[in-house]
Parts: sequence; C-alpha cells; structure tokens
Amino acid sequence: MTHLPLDIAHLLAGGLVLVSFLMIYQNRLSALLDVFAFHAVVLSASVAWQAQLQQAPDLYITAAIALIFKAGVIPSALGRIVRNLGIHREVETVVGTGQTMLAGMGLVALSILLMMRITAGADPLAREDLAFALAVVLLGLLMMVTRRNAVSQVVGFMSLENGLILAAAGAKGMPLVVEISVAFSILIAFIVIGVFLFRIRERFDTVDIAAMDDFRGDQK
Amino acid sequence: MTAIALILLIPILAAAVLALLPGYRLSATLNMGASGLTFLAALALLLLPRPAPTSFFLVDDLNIVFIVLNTLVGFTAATFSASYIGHEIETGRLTPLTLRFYHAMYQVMMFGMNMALLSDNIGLMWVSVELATLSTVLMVGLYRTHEALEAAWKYFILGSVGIALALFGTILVYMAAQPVLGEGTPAMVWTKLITRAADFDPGMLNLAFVFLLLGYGTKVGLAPLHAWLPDAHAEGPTPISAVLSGLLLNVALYAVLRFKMLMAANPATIPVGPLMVAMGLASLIFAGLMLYRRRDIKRLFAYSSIEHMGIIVFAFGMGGPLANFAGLLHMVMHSLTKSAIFFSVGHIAQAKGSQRIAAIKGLTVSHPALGWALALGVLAIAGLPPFGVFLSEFLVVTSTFARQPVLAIGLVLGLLLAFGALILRLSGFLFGEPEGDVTPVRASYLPIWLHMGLVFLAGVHLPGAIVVWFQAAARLLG
Amino acid sequence: MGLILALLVQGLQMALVIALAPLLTGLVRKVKARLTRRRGASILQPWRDILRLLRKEAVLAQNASWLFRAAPYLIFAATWVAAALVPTFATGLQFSWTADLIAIVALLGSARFYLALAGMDVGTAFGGLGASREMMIATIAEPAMLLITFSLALVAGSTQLSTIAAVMASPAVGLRVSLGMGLVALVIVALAENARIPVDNPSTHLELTMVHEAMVLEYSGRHLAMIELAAALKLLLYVSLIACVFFPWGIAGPGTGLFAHLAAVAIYLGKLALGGTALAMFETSVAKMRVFRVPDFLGIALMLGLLGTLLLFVSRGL
Amino acid sequence: MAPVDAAALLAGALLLLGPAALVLGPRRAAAIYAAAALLCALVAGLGLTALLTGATSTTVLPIGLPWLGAHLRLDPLAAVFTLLLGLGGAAASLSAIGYFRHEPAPMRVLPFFPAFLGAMLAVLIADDAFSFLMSWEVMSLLSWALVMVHHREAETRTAGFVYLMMAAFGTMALLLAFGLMAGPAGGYGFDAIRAVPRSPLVTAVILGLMLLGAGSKAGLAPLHVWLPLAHPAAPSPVSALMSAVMTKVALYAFLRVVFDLMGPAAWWASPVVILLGAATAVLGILLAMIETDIKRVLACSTIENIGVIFAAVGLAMAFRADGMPAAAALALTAALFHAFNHMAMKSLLFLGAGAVLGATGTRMLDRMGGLIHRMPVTAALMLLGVTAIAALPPLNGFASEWLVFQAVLLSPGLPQPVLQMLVPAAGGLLALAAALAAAAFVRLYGVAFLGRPRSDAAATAPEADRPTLIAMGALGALCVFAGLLPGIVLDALAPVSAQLTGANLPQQAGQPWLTLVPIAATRSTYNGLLVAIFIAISGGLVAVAVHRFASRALRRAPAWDCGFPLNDPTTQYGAGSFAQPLRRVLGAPLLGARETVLMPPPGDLSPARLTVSVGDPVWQALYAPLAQGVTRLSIWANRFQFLTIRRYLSLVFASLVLLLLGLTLWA
Repeated sequence: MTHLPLDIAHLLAGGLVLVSFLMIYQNRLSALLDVFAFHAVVLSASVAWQAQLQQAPDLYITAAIALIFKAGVIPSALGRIVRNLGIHREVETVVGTGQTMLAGMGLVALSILLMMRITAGADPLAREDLAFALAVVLLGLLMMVTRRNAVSQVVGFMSLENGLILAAAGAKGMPLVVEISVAFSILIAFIVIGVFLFRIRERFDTVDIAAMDDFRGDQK
Repeated sequence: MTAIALILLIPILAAAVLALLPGYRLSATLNMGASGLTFLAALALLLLPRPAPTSFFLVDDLNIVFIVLNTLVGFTAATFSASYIGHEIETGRLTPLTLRFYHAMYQVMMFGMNMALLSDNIGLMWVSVELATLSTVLMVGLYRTHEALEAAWKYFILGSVGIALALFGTILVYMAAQPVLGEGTPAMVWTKLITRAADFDPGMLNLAFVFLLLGYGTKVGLAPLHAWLPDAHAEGPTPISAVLSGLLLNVALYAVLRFKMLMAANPATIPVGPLMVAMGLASLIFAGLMLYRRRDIKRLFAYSSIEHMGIIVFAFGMGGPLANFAGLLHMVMHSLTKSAIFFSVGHIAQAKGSQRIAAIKGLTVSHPALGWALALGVLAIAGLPPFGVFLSEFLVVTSTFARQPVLAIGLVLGLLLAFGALILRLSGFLFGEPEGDVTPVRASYLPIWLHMGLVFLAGVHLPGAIVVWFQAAARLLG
Repeated sequence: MGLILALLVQGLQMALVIALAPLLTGLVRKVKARLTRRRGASILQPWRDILRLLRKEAVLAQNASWLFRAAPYLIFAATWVAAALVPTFATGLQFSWTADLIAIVALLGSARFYLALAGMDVGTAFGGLGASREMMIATIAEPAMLLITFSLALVAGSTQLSTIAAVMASPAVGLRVSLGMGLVALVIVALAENARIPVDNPSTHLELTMVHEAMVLEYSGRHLAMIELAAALKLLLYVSLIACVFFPWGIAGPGTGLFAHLAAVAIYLGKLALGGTALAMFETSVAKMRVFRVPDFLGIALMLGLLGTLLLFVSRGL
Repeated sequence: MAPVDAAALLAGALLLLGPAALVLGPRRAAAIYAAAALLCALVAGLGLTALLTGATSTTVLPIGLPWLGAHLRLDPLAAVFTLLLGLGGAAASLSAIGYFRHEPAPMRVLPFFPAFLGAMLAVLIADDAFSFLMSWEVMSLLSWALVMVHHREAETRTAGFVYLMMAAFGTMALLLAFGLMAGPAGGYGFDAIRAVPRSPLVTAVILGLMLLGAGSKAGLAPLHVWLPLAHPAAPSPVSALMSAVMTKVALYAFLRVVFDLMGPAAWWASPVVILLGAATAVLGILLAMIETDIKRVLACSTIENIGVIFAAVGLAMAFRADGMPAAAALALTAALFHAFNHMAMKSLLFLGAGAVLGATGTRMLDRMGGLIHRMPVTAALMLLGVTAIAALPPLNGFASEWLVFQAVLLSPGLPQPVLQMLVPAAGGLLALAAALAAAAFVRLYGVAFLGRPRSDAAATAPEADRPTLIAMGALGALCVFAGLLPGIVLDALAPVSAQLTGANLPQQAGQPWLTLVPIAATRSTYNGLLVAIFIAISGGLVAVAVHRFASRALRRAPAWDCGFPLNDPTTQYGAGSFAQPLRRVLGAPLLGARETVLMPPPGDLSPARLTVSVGDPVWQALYAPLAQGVTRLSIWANRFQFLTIRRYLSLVFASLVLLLLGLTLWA
C-alpha cells in the first residue's frame, strides 16, 4: 500500500492552510469572498478524499454541503450584501496585512509544534491532519479579530469552521460529522440572516461593528 | 428510560404546540404546565431506579442534580414569566406574536439544556448546548431595541466561537479515544471514555481540554470570556435573564466538569485544577470590581453571576470532597438565589419603569414586599446566613485556607470586593426616600418565596438525603 | 488592747488631720508673708475663716441644683477619708487596708470630679473654664501619680501605704535614683493637685489665670467652708504622703507603745512644719505659669515617673 | 434538662420571637419586648446558675453543618457572657417597651430586636465552627438591620454600610482562622480543634486573625471606625445592646479561641495585644473627649473600655505563656470583671442618652443643658453611671480598673525584658485613659445635665418613660453592687479563670469585711464597702453637724457675672469649649486637631471666628486610601464593559493562544 492517498490528504489539508493565508492577505471584501469560496472548494475536496479513504459515504454529504452551501450560496449572498452596501472595495483591516501574515505564520508554527510535541503517541496521519486543521482554525480566529466589518468576520468564522470540518473528517469514523456540518451550516445561516437583519432594519446602515457599539448598554 | 423520554419529549412537543398556539394567556399557562410536567418527570427520574446508561443518555449522581435543578428553575421561571409578560403586553413592549415565538423558544431551550445534561455522548452534548445557546440568543434579542440587538449579536458571535472551540475539543477527545476504543460511536460515549481514559494519549487530552475549557467556559461566563453575559442578561426579558443565570451557565459548567473528570481519569495529563482555580479567581475579582460601577440593575446581578461562577469553578478546581461538595452546593444555591433575585428585579423594574439603579430607591418604603424579597435575595447571594450560600462559602474558604493559604486570601479579597459593591447598591435600593413610581404592582411572589425558602432550608438544615446525594456527586468529581 | 489602741490611733488620726489641715495652710501663708516682708495673718486665720463661713448664710445661684449643694459635703468626705488613710504618725492604722495608694489617689479623683461638676452646675463661663482646666491638669497629673505609685510598689512590693512606709523605713532600701525621681515627680504632682504656684495661684481671682478658684467662685457660706477645709485637707494629705513615703523615719509601727506614738506625733508635726515652710519658700521663689505651659511642667513629672519605674525594672538596685 | 438545652431553648425562643413579631404586628409591640425582657432575665438566671455550679454541659442539634450538626456547649466561660447578655438584654428590652412607643416605623425594629438577642446567645453556646460563625454573622446582619431603622438620614446609610463592611471583613478573618484550626480535613467541632497541637507560628497567625476578626467587632483600633458611626445611628436600646453586649460577644470569641481552642501561644504574641489594647484605650477616650454628639461620646468610650479589657487579656496571655497561672488568673479576672462592669455602665448610659434624645430630640450636647432640673431621675441615674465609668471609687468601674493595675504591678515577675519595659508603659497609658475618661464624662454630664438649657427643647424636656427608668435603676443598682461587693463577683468568676488559666484568685468571701484581696493582704487590698460607708458617715455627720450647729440659712441670688449681665446660655462652657484645653494638649499631637482663629482687623465689625478641625487619624491614614484604591481599580476594570465585539474576540483569541503556548512549553 503506497503512501500516495495519505500524501494527497496532507496536500489538500496543507492547501487549506495556504488558502487561509490567501484570505488573510486579501483586504478587499469582494476578493475575500472569492478566496473563501475557493477555501470551501478545497475543503470539500479534502473531505471527499477522506470519504474515499475511510470508505465513509456519509462524508460525501458533508463534502456536498461544503461545496454547495459554503462555496456557492453563502459567498454569493454575502457578495450581494457587500455590493448593496457598497463596501466591496473597502480596506478594513485593523493591523497591517504584513503583521497579520507574520502572526499567521506564528500560529501555524505554533500549531505544528504543538501537535508534534504533545501528541507524540497519537497516530501520525491524524496528527498531521490535525495540525493543519488547528492551523486553519487559528487563522480563522486571527482573521475575525483583525477585520473590522461583520462580513469579513463572518468569513473568518466560516474558515474557522472549515478547519473544524477538516478535523472532523480527518478523525477516522467519527460519527455525527454530517449532523455537525449541518448544524454549523444552520448556525452560519443564522449569522448571515443576522447580517441581513441588521441591514433590513434601517437602524444599522453599515455592518461595521463599531456602529453597533453606540448601542452598547450601561452607558446611560 | 421513560422518564428520560418524558423529560425530552414534553418540552419539544410543548414547543411545537406553543409555536402554533395564538393567545398568550393560554400559551403562558401551557408553558408553565409543560415545565411543571418536565419537573415532575425529573423527580421521577430522581426517585425511580436509575436506568442503565445507553450510548446516548446517562443518568448518574452528578447530572441528576443538574437535571432536577434545571427543571425546577425552568418551572418557577415559567410561572414568573406568566405574570411578567402580562405587564409587558400591557405596556406594549411585547406583541402576542413575539410572545408566541418566545414561549416556543423557551421550551426549545429547556429541551436543549435537558438533553445536554442527560447526554452520555459528547457529540450529542455539544449539539444540545449549541441548540440551547441559539434559542437563548433569539430570546435575548426579543425586545428589538438597539441595545437588545447589539447584546444578541455579541452573544451570538462570541457564543458561536465558543461553540466552534468546544467542537474542536470534542473532535480531539474523539481522536484521543479512537485508537483505544475503536472507531465510531463508542469513542464518543462518555461512560466508555471515562473507563478507558487512562489509556488515551495524554497530549491529545490536554489539547482537547484547552479547547473545551475555552469553548464551554465562554458559556460559563468566565473572565475574560464573559463579555456576552452582562449585556445578554440586561437586555433580554427578565425570565430569560433568570434562566440564563440560573441554568445555562450551569449546563456549560456541567460540560466542563465532565471533561475535567475525564482528565482526572488520566494521570499523565496536565493538572487542570490550577487552571480552573486561576480562571475562577480571575472571574471573581474582576466581577467584584465591575460590580462597583454598574448603572443597570440587571447588569449588576449579571456580573454577580460571573462572580459566583468564579467561586464555583474555583471550588471545583480545588477539588477534594469538601470543596467539590461546596462547589456543587454553591452552584445549586446560586441558581435558586440568583433566579429569585431576577424575579424580584423584574417586578421592580416594571414597578419603577426603569432598570437604572439610580431610579430605584427606598423600596422598603414604596414596595415593601418586593424590597424585602430583593433584600433577602441579595443578602443571601452576598454570602450571609442563614442561607445556603453561606454554608458553601464557609466550606470553600475554610477548606482552601488550610490547603492553599495564599489562594484563600485572594478568594477572601474577591468576596469582600463583591460583598461591598452589592451591599452598597442594596442599601441604595432599599433605603432612603423612595423615588419615581410608588404605585404597587401585582407580582407573583410564589417563585421567589419558594426559592428563598429552599435556600434558607439549605442554610439551616440540609436534609440528610440531599447531603448523601451531593457527597456521592462530589465523589464522582474526585 | 491592740485593737483598742489601733481604733484610738485611727480616731486620733482623723481628728488630727482635720485639726492640723487649716493650720498647715495658715503656716504656709504666714511664711510666705514673712518671706515677702509682711507680717501676715496668724496661723489660726484659716480656722477662723472657716468657722466664720460656717456661720454665714449660703447664697445660691438661681440655677444651682441639688448637686451643687451636696457636692461640698461629698468632696469634703472623700478628701477626709483619703487623708485619714494616709499614715501620718503611725502605720498601724486599723482601716488602712480599706484603700491602698491607688484607691487614695482615686478618692481624691472623685472629689475633683464632683468639684468640676459643681463648677459647671451654675451655668456661668467661669465654672466651665475652671472645670475644663482642672480636668486637663488632672489628666496629666493622675498618670504621673500612678507611675510614681508603680515605682513605689516595685520597691516595696505592695501598694499598701503602711507596708510601703515600713519598707521605706527599713535600711534595706537606702538611697535610689528611681526614688529621687519619684520624689521630684510627687512634689510636682502635689503642687498641681493643690493648685499651688506655679500651676495655679490659690490667692488670685483673675479670670484668665484661675483654675481652682474659678470652679468654686459661686460657693459661699458653709459650702465654701467645706470646700476650703477639703482643700486644706488635701494639702495636708500630700505633705504627709511625701513625709510617710520618702521620710518615714519616726513613724510608730504597729504594736509599739503609747510613748512611741506620742513621739511620733511630735516628729510628724515637725515634718509638717518643714514641708509647709519648704512649700512657701518654693512658691515665693517661682512665678505662675501660663495655663498651656502647665502640661509641659506636669509632663516632667510623667517622664520622671515612667523613668523611675523603668529604672526599677532594669534593676531593683537602682 | 441540662443548662445548655435550656440555653438552646431560650435562644430558639428569642430567634423565633422575631417572625412571631412579624405576625403579631406593631400593636403587640409592648408584649413582645416584655417577652424578650423576660426571656433575657431567664437567660441571665441560667448563666448565673451555670456559672455558680461551674458545670459544663453539651448537646447536639440536627441542624447546621450537615455531617456535623450544631454542637452546643455551656461552660463557665460561656456562662459568664450568657449572664452578661441576659442582664444587658433584659435592661435594653425593658426600656424598649417605653422607647419604641414613639417609633414611627415600629416594624423596622420589632422583628429584629429579639432575634438579635437570640443570635448573640447562639454565638455564646455554639461549640463548632460553623454554628459559631453562622450565629456570629446572623448577629451582625440583624444588628445591621437595627442600625438601618432610621434609614432616611444619609449618615445612617453610610454608618450601616461601613458597619456591615467591617462585619464582613471580621467574619472573613474568623473564617480563615477557623479554617486554619479545622485543617484540610475539616474538623470543625471545637473538641476536634482543641485536640490538634499547633506550632507557635500557626498559633500566632490564628491570633492575628482573631485580632482582626474579633477586634473588628469589639472595636479594637484600628478597626474601631465603625463604632462611632453605627452605635449612635441605631435606636438607643439597640445602641446599648451593641455597645454593652455585642462588643463583649466579640471579646468572648477572642477568649474562646485564644485561651481555649488554639492552644498555648508564645509569649511574644502577648505584647501586641497589650499595646493594641492600651493604644485603643487612649485613642478611644480621646475621641470621646472631642466628639460633641452624646451617643458618639459613649460609643468612643466603649472603644476605650474595650482597649482596657484587651490590655488585661494581653497581660493574662503573657503571664500564662510564662507559667504564672496565679497572675494570669488575676489579669483575666480583671478583664472579665471590667467587661461585666462596662456592660452595666454602658447600658445605663446609653439608655440615659436615649431618654435625653427622646426628651430633647437632639444628640448634640451643645443643644442640651440643665436637664437635671427637668429630668431629675434620669439625671441622678446618669450621675451614677458617669461616676462608675469614670473609674471613681466606690463604684464598680474603679474596682475593675484597680484590679487591672494590680495585674500590671505583677509584671516584674515576667522574665522577658520586652514585657518588663512594655507593661508599665502600658499601665501608664491605661492611667492616662482613666484620667481622660473622668474629664470626658465631667464634660458629658456637665454640658448635658448641668448649667442652663441651651435650647427650648432642653428647657421643656419631659422626664423619661417609666420602663426606661426602671431599667436604668436596675443597672445602676448593679453598678453599686459590683462596686461595693466586688469580692462576690470575683468569686463567681473563679470557675472561668480556673478553666482558662488553671488557677484562681484567693477566695474573697472569706476575707474580713469582704475586702478585695487579689494576691495577698500585705500586698494590696481595697474595700469598696468600707470606703463607701466612711464617706457616707463622715459626709453625713458633717452635713448634719453643720446644719445642726452652724447656719442653715439659704438665699437664692443671680450668679456672679463680673458686673456684665449677659445671661445668654450660650455663654456657658459648651462641649467644644470644654474640650479645648485637652484638644490643644493631647488632640493636636495625637489626633492632628487644628484650631484656626479668624480675628478681624481693628475697626472691622465682623465677628471673630474659631474653626476647629479634628478627625479620626486612622480613617485618614487607612480607610480613605483603601476606598480610593478600590475606586481606581474599578474605574480601570470598567473599561472592559465598553470594548467592541472584535476586541472581546481578541481576548478569547489571546487566551486561547496563551494556553496553547503554555501547553507547548509544558510538554
């Protein structure tokens, strides 16, 4: 039995990390959404590959959800919002992209180091997969905290969640993966609806969270 | 088994019915009835012989405590809400439509929490916690004011991140278990995990626990993950504030405890006690400081919830039979007392037409019954006898000082900080010339007095059966 | 026999002190007059004054209450009892054990307490002025007195005056630094307690400077007589206290015969005369202090008392 | 039925009287207070019998700490304080019958008053850490409720807050102390605590915590600041209870732990207690000398007496540690005797102050005066009280102070030079405090009761109500009794000194003429009875003689006004002016009192002004900075309420990364 299948799995997982970096690198919303769609595609590919590896047909559903929902519906929906709000070419990072990239590097290094050092006992494949998944998760969080407006935070959250799905798919024979991915899709749907909601009511004319901070309680 | 089924089915069915049912009076009654039935089912679960754990559901000494408490407070909160929403309808802050939604969501939330507490499967537990969270998010935003939406949004984002982290932790636990227990469901069944935990890869468990602690800890409201809690409490309808403080925090705490037990079962893992102690102490002192500058009465008590969660986590972090017993007792006492406080606060806010602390003065003159009820609650939560909180704080402080003097001093300082702030505000609420509206309101005192009665009973004489029961649970926690 | 003699001695003592007290005051005045080149009134003059006052009608301020009328007798009684308990010429006093030195000081304290109250009863500025200053002085004089008592008690191993006198008389004691300090301190306290120059001037009625006289300003007739008598008794008490503690020679011990007692009386009279003369000479040689200098003056006594005590703690020999 | 069962029953009855009052309502108030008084009388009787028999009885109730139950115990030590509580409580309840007739909001007092008494009794008989602390805290809570009765005054609210804060602080200290004694296994029963041997260091820590815990309740400096606030704020019978009884309960806690539970303390622990005590005494009475609010003066004098008591207790500790049981017994007995006396005197004075407050409607001394004419009985009884508390023979205050001095005079026997140096100095401080007390109470009585009325209210003040007068009379009788026959009291206290120090004073009853002989007849004796008799006889004789043989004529005339008629009563010496000499002499150096005189230039007709600034230095030095610190911290922390969601997320993110890093390093 050759290592090829595993290497492909690694390749896809690593690819996901790379795409995460791409996302951090983007500072225009429209571009960001495109990259995210690509992120979802890579995810679904790697999930599908895992399904093929583990002979777990139900993972195909997860992959399908990822493809349709995350690569298709959500980005287009968000894209529409962004266009309607006319913030698609906005530059809205908090710290410069450079520092963010550096931080991202650090996070990836951290996650790899962590995996290598503490989970010496676990089986290597799972470990490396997990290292990548962890990296994606952390990068997603990083994106959430370094971006100003809600749309890019949503995107960051979704990339984070892609990392989760990756990890779940990588975990051999983990039950409920499908349910979890479904649940997460619902969650994200909620978020998007939330964003919609804030736009539909005329109260928040922008989705920039700073605008909402005026309504923070306990200031009276 | 049937009892479990009832505990889960009643809420979900009620939710379905309530979603369709117009007319808020009827649905309020139904809501109350359903919660009551759930409570009865929980009692049955407590009294009948325990069913054997399945791969999805589990009943043991630990979670039965949580379940009974959960259903009880769920019931009393529903009773309170019945009288609360009447007033809200009159003032027009809520519409019958939103109320229909509210009642349905209430039951969904109860369903989620009950399932989380009953689940023997860490995946199921995660799903149900998420469910409970989402339903509460929707209720926090119920009033549709800027503040409410902002609070809901904050709660939602932070909660979702927490959920994500918790899920990652869950996956890690599975991956730690999978080599030992084999693929598939068994590797997610807690009862199986705990038996073989010793053979798991400790590193994996450590990593998992970090994520689980942060993930579920966000829901527990531990500083610095607490940010959602005060606003969610302050801006949502008061029954929901009561349920959040009284129940949801416990559910999240329950999850943390389960995984702590898992860690404890594997000697090679990092000691999680110090971690929890540190977070608990941080939350306690931080919340103690925050209490001083609050202007909104509900936010005030929300921070006091953070403070008490800190104490509880501290106690569980210390471990040992005394501290665990104290932690468990403190959790129960806090749920009962804090929800009672929120009940009276809800009525007071309605009477005064404001939640601003500055607007609430001289209650013992203008609304004696409400005022003294609030006084009892606050004095109890501040750790004064003859109430149960005093018993638990007594045990925590004394047992800690004998083992870790420095920690105990930190604990005492935090307690004093919080005590000072609460008493300062309380004497403002109760005494001086009454301000604002002094017209009496019709309030439902039954839930308040029921809770305070129980808390008083626990403080003066804890029935032997309960002691044995709690001690068993404390032993489970190790 | 012993008991009878003791009782006799006790009674004699009480009669003696009351008889001698005004004479001592008279003597002091006489000597002062002489020292300032005046002839001065006879030594008996104080007695004459008292008797005359007793015969006069008492004039009472409108506002005076029963306390004002009762106080003089109370003050006199307290002082008298205190004076009666100080061994003058014999240590074998029947009732000396009813009160030790601390109690005697405290008795004088209660006399002062009621005098101050009486002073405030009338409701004029004078009374309060005198009372407040008197209490201020006493506040510093009393601790000093107590510290002196401590050092005496440390030497004698007792606070009973009879015992102290007996011990002091014994050659074992000898000359001690601490006792010297005690003596000086006691003299200062005595001056303050008896409202003598430089603390207070018994013969002034200048509002700004008077202390004791301000309190008794409203008294007249028999009440004034009582107060005067009490004051005289107090002076006598202090003189005989100093005498019995620091110069205990010649005091008749218990069980000694009648002759010894008579001799002791003679010696005692001599001591009184000496004491009175010394006081007079001192008073003529110093000037009255400002009221707020007095605490410093008494502070010396306090310091000396404490120092003496501490010295004794360091070594019994000092 | 064993005494302890009876005590438990009485405590329960008193505690339940509160809820009962809630049901019965204000119309039954008199009956409820009467019932409380009756129960307290029973408590006193019980305490006395338990003390005289010297027996110890224990029992366990199925409440309190679940696996332990509430252990109760009535031993001589507890019995003394039970007696004390009974007497003080009875008097206060009796006067409450009359006092609260005019209370506008009776239900703010009625339920808490009896329960407060019950809680104090519960503290005394508790025999395990939990029931002890629980009753302790209930006691604080109820007394707080009683302080808050007149909640409309802002100063009352401040007082209540400060009080409850200090109470909580004290309780925390006690919690830690008991935690240390109970050990990690949680042996909360007192018998278990006694059984454990402890190192000197541990006992020192416990002692320190007890000084904080019991000291804060007793009013030991620097934890005394709440007394002058809270005691005056409460209604007078409550002030009497708090000042006269509750401080003694704190003393009981200290004695119980230090002499009974924690085991022998090292000698070097005692100087701290002695010094604290002496310093507290001077500071307290100095404050009393300067305060112008009659109840504040009394509260400050309570601080002084607590100081005296603790100094004596410290002496007892020193003697005990150096193996001088007889001397320790003397010091301890002196402390207990003074505690008993202070209970009687202070209750009497506070009830009197209450009567004055009720009659004149003010607590300010400078609005009173001449009350001896309007309220003769109150005035007479108060005169007794001030004489007693000014430590003047032949009353009880002097007797106990005399004993304390006798104990001080035993200090040469101590081996340690430190103590030899320190004890006489402390003795000097105590003497200073005693002298100051005399001054302070001359001032209080002279300004309030003597002279001419300074306000219309004072000029038309009615005599106090009968129950209060009866209560005051009883207390006055107690003062006289304890003053004239101290020997009897000392013999009654013998079982306690035997229990705590293992030694006793010589039997007093056997002495000729009931003389007080603490050590030996040759060393020092005092006989209050004879002194009183002598004074009475000689004074009486002289009075009779004078009236019989000399003139008895009497004429009323206006007082001498230097020919400058100005009969405005404000020209009398008031509270401030009376205090002035001592304020200058001692207040300036010790309290930082400042006087500034504004003298207008010649020709300017504006009046000259004298402004006096004086405060409690401890407050400035300790509490104000503390409050500021907390405020600053809370302002700093409050920024975390107003972050953006992104920043909150960053917090989560940061903690996650931090933990992961920690994990990496740990591995």
